[in-house]
Amino acid sequence: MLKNDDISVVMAGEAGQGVETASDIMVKVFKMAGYNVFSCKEYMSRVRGGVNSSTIRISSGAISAYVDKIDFLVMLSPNLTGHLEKRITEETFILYDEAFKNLSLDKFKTFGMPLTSKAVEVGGKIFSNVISAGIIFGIFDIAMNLIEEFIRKSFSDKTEDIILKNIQAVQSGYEIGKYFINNNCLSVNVQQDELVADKTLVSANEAVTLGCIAGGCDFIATYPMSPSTAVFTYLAEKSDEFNIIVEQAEDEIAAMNMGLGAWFSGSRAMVSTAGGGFALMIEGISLSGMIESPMVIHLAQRPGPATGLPTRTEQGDLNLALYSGHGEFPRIILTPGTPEDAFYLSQNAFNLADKFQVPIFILTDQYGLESYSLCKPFDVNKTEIQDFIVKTDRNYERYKLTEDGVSPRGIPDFGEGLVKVDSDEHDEDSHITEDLDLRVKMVDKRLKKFDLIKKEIYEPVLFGNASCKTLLIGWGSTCDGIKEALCHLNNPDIAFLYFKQVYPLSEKTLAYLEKAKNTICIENNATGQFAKLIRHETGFNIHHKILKYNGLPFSVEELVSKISDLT
Amino acid sequence: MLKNDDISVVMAGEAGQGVETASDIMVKVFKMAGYNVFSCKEYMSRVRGGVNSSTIRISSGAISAYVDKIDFLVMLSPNLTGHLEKRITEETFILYDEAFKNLSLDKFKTFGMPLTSKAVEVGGKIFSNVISAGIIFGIFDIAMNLIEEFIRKSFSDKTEDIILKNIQAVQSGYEIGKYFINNNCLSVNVQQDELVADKTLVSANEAVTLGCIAGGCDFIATYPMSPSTAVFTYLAEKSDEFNIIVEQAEDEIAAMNMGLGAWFSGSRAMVSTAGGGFALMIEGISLSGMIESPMVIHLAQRPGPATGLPTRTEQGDLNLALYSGHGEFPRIILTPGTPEDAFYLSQNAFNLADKFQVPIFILTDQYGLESYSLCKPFDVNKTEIQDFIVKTDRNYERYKLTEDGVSPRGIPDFGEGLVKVDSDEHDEDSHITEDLDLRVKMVDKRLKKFDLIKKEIYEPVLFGNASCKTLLIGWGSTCDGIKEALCHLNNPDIAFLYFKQVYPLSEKTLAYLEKAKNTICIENNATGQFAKLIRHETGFNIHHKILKYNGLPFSVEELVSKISDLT
Amino acid sequence: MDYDKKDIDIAWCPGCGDFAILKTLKDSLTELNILPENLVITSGIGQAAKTPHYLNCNFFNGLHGRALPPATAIKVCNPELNVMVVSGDGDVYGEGGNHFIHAIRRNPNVTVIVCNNMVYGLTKGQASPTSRKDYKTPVQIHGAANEPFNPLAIAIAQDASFVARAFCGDAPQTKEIFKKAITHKGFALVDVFQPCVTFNKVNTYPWFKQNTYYLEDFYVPNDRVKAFERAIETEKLPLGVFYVNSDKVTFEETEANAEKTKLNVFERRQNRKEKLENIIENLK
Amino acid sequence: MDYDKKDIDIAWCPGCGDFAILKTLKDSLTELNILPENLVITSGIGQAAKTPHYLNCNFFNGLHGRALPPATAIKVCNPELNVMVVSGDGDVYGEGGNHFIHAIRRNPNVTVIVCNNMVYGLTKGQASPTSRKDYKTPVQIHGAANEPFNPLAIAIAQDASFVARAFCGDAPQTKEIFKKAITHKGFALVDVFQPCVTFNKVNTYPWFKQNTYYLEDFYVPNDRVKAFERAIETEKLPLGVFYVNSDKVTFEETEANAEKTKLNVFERRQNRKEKLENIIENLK
Ligand SMILES: Cc1ncc(C[n+]2csc(CCOP(=O)(O)OP(=O)(O)O)c2C)c(N)n1
Ligand SMILES: Cc1ncc(C[n+]2csc(CCOP(=O)(O)OP(=O)(O)O)c2C)c(N)n1
Ligand code: SF4
Ligand code: SF4
Ligand SMILES: [Mg+2]
Ligand SMILES: [Mg+2]
Repeated sequence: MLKNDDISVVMAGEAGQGVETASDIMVKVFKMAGYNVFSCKEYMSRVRGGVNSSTIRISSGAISAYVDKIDFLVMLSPNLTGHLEKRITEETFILYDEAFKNLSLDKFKTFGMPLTSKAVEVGGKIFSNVISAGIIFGIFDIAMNLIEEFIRKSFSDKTEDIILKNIQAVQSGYEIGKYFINNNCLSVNVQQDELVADKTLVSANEAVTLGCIAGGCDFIATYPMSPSTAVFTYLAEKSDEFNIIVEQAEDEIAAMNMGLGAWFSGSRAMVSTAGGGFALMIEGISLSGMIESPMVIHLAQRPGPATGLPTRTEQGDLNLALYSGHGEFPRIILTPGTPEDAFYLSQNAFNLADKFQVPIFILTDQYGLESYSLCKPFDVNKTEIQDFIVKTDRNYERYKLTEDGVSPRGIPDFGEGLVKVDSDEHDEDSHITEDLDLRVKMVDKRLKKFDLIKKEIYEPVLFGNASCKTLLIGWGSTCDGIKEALCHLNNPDIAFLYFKQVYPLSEKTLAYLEKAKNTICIENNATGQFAKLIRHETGFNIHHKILKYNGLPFSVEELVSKISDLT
Repeated sequence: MLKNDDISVVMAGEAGQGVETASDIMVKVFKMAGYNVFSCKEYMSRVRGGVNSSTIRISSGAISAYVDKIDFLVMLSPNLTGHLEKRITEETFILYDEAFKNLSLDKFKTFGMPLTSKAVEVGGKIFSNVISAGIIFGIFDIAMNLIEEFIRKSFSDKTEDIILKNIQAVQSGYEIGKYFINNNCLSVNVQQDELVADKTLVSANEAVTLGCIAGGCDFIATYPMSPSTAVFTYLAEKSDEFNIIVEQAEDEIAAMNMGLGAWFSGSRAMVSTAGGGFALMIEGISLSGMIESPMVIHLAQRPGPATGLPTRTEQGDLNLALYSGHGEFPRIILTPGTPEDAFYLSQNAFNLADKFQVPIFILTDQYGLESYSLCKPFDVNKTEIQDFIVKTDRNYERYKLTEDGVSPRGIPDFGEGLVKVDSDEHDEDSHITEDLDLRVKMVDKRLKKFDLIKKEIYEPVLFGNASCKTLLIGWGSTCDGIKEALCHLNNPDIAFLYFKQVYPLSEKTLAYLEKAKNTICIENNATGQFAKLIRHETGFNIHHKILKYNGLPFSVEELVSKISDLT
Repeated sequence: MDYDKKDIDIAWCPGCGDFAILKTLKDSLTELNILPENLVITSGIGQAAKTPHYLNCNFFNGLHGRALPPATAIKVCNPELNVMVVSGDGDVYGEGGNHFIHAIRRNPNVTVIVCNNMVYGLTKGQASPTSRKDYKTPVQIHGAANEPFNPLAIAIAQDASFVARAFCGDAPQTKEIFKKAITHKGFALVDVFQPCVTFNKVNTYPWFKQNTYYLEDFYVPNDRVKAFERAIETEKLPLGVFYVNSDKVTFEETEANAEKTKLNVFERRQNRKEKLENIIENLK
Repeated sequence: MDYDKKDIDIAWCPGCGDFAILKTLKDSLTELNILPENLVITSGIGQAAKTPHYLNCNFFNGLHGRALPPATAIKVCNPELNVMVVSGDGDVYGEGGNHFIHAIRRNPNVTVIVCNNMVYGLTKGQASPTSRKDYKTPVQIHGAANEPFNPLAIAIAQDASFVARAFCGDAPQTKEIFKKAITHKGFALVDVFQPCVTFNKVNTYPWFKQNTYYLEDFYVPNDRVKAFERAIETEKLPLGVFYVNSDKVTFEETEANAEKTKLNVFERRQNRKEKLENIIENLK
């Protein structure tokens, strides 16, 4: 494997041992050092104990997807879960704390490291994670001054003592790493990439949050729920700087109804939630449909049903987003699959919601949100906050019947009119009506907006040849994994159609599908919800599905193998 | 029109004027007198005032659907709504209270009647409704002793004074009716039908309730919401007789979670709700999917979104029922279109829920629930309560992996085992697990039940010729209207396929559809949800849709005309 | 523009207590010189919740039980607005119970008028959380069995900043209470006894007259324990202002919101691009 | 069968107060001779809500915030069972707030133990309804701004039949309180102070020690107003049994349920067919 210029490091340990911190340090330092990097994590729903792991890839070429293979496995605790064990091969170098007894991995290449003892030297067991990061840096022969610089910068709010201890920890790991690689006659072969310097290292969590800020979000009410909380927390962190009102609601119902109140009063509001929390917002979604209020919903998917696997990943809530809310009204569902798309789509979500006065979903998932990858810096100047609020006059009526179904939206005390919204069927001035002809007009008005919405669709993006034999189909966070698999397959007959908007579905979809002999829909769920949506909207019956629903993302390897099986 | 042996009487008045009472008296008396009858009502969401109306059909042949035509319109108040006005033709006899001034219906056949003055004679304005019923009885020449008998019976808990006043009211109306018909040289031509005597007159509200009782329901927790409240109220009325625990919950979330607790402890539980209330139960539906708890949901549809038109009818929540709940798990959706189906399907819903340990929907709507029609008496002996609870042993595990996905369901303190359920992903003994292979097994286990469920589907029923050119498709409460339209069309090339179960969809569906040249889906909603479901499940693209979404049911006339247009 | 709306068809039953509440509300607002354009009323669903349709003002007639969350958000997003909630007992205390207790904790400067007819009017007469024990309905066939919800005691338990009870049959006193509640800075609850002439044949105008009395003139509403004691009286139900705590910071004024709410909604988004560019630059 | 479970991996952090609550709970149940087969514990989601997994008993580990509705239903469907709720402060008072206030009104004979760590543990440290003012978190960056939720005062305001507070750091006293709560007939609330060693660095073991004291021996918990007064103390937080009202009829015993709940679930459906035939015959 050391021929390989694409190294995968996995760090595993208990919750509370700082696997995530070490992983964050690693990706950032590798980025600073000019390497292509990617990281993602999988962890249990507990605060201490168990087994969590981060996968960090360092590669000569651009990469941003999860792989099964492990070149270096660093174990901070003696236990591994079944799914982690499965990834170990004869090629894997397992670096473990020599303090462990009875490590049952003897048939593999295991190497004891003085993690605990060195950590205690530095100042306590808690430093094991930083030491481990140091080991990896040593193996990669990263310049020590660069690491020091990074630690000084990122720990700048800590005491000098803590900073020094961390530097010391990295250093002692660093030496172990160098020693290890020399002693085993290994040399890692990853090349730096000059393109890296101009890129940013971001997670979709950050991308969604920054996109929402760029979109003009100035109100968020939410109730915490994995994996949607990070967006909430990040917005809270930035709330003073950007004048964002941040409120933790008593429950998701309150969050949604607060959001609608905020839009009513002129703010741009959002909620961030996961399936179970969103289930409680569904009556409110229907309300947004009826009162034609814009609403932005960040729906971060995790495996269900019910509480399910709170910290793991799945694409299982597409149907829920699609059909949530009693009654009939239009909506938009965006499914960004890369941090860039997450940024620009989240940004524009506020404009679209405001323009069409409909609920709009930013549908993400744990894997996508919590992975770090490199991408072109977001260009704020390419974005714009398009405001659609009108100053009302004395005769203002909120639900004026118009040609295209959109009625100008006023807000209270801005102009001379009164602004009224009503959850009952209503007349143009928002009063309850039982005029059933008017009812029909109002239903038509609301549904008519669908035609407008269709004019501003994010079209699916084709990777590969339009005249391919096999067309892979994916949406959301599977994007980069499928793209990488496509590279590996290196077969001009296979192409990949990536959907960053799944609803309304692009009208070009059918043409793409009909061109291919073989279509394969790849989804991180058990029933193939997008394949069904396609059938529902186009009548086209996708030939094959590749589905995964054990709570983990697809790895590039399994995609390659499963796609090969079907082509 | 008096050639016609199929008379439609409409009584209209303000909320609080007793239109409904009069209508109930009328259908029941006509039934007693041996006539085919049907009634349905439409009313505003208010307790007093406005305009409500009941349509009562009396016919020589069996009928059970709404018609537009009005032969006799009895007006208890001077106002009509637009939708009622539209139904008036030159053929309509409008009988109004001569006390009204400026009745703007002069171009029609209007006839002043001394309603108020006679009512005051009897004992107060409130008797106008009963007098009006009397007028109709007079027109039909119903035997007065029969009417008296009926009043004595149904007012048996009232004082003799009240009974006498009501009889007097009928009588004075009766005379007016006779006088009216003689003076206008009219004779109604409806024949009695000897088959009527053996039939029962029921609403689907009653049918669902009795079905649930027959199904073993012994717990209902619900939060009131039109049009689902009647089932709740009727169950409450019968609760002592049948040992049913009836609780009005603080909200729908509590109702659903109480229901799941009740099943857990061995009861057979249900909830009764409408779209907006059901929206709040969706997290609980997902819970029932995860803990594999049976659950029976009576979902009574009304027009949405949001509060919508609370007292009117629509078939707009099919998608909601279908996709409610985050994550993936099986469910069953029954859509009874007649009181008979409502009874037997509601009854069996409890068995199916218990057998497969899944949520099951009884999807109805305001029109269906509140219409009275004649049908064969429900045969309780054809039904059976099939109980699937097992006595547990010491090693009992709730989620034992079995061949077919169904694990024997124990309840606490019945046997020696412990019964545990868990909303997280769990192992066989219901403990939280992060074993991701087990996760896959558990997902498969839950989804596998789908195959079993498919073996016990209520097949669609074909009316007409299997080799028809045009196939009409309907589900739920449109059934009888479409059937009657089919009779009127009297065209052997048109047949009607009625779905009393829409999910899982019968596997025979496609065969039926493919045989027809022309398929027309008829739905009481704006987007054709069932047509989409069919496409989704079979890939078949229904050719035409007939949709209605003004809050009223289809009338037989409009069905005839719209079907004709499309054939 | 004044508060009266001409030519409207009011959907309430003749004699309903809601008419009196509507009139008193309009009078209070007029006397306080609050402009309709500056007033937002939120409500849920129910008979009482139809109130905002019957006067000239901005309104948000939302979902059943959900009047408080939009009111809270509207107030914090634009503290210049006068924000009120007018809704029913089922709406605020039943379906909306969780928002009720938590809105009190937030203390937005919002006036909450609950038309308490001790019944679910619009859905035709089931028990509400405030229904008295043994109150019979088609659902509660043996009579309501639960301890009635005590909104005043609950509000005082949460140290609500203004807690009062009125009886709509007494317009002058109710108006005084409304005016105090509206001018009070902070969350102000007025639970208003309102006869439902159609479904509640027990708690009628005479019943309320007989079973209520006003807190004494010498009663000073600043002691939480005393207020609690009066709030749990059951023999006769006191009316008036039970409790006022004027020291509380409002939701809009809390440290988390104070600076933001000084800017109007359009100003709040200034200089976003520059600041964002900085953040993005730092991600490199 | 006893309450101990062998060989289990407990997901709590070392030092978490939940361990003490679990142990005390098991001891209380053992001393009261309640059989595991006869006990059902319901819980929601959170760290505390994992408790039922760690002892031998029947359980219903449902949705976040929804521990009380199933508990109420289970108890009324089978009054022979001992039914308890063990869950967290966010679960019962936040997401589940509406059920909390309404379950008290129903008064099922259910014991509710709330592990109150004044924080959302499982979701990593946001404020909970009981978080003290100014408590800083990644979301409440300026500190929690709201009046803390006062579960005892709310319960007393609703005339809950048993209201107590404990501190898990004192096992013997906590056990006594648990035993009283479990043997009490009616809704019994025990709010248990529970240090979260990972996320709550303010309300720690020493903090609770310093800021609590036990109600005096002479304190008699039968006066609602006195109990309220003690429940709203803030300088130091009293521990012990605040209020007991033993006169209340339970939900299972109300007129609406009394007869039914005497029959076991299997007997309740007897003779349905005959009675139904009658009804159907009458519809003819
Ligand atoms: C989610 C939901 N559940 C139930 C309803 C039905 N509903 C409408 S109003 C109402 C109760 C109204 O009672 P209250 O708030 O006391 O108002 P009132 O009519 O007595 O003034 C109910 C249950 C609804 N609209 N939405
Ligand atoms: C509907 C829903 N919303 C949010 C969550 C996420 N969630 C799980 S536990 C929890 C809070 C737990 O706090 P608490 O009840 O105090 O328990 P603790 O962990 O502190 O013991 C939250 C918000 C969820 N599971 N379901
Ligand atoms: S039903 Fe009662 S509350 Fe509703 S309008 Fe009539 S009297 Fe008023
Ligand atoms: S996070 Fe806090 S509450 Fe949760 S287990 Fe750890 S110490 Fe206990
Ligand atoms: Mg009410
Ligand atoms: Mg907690």
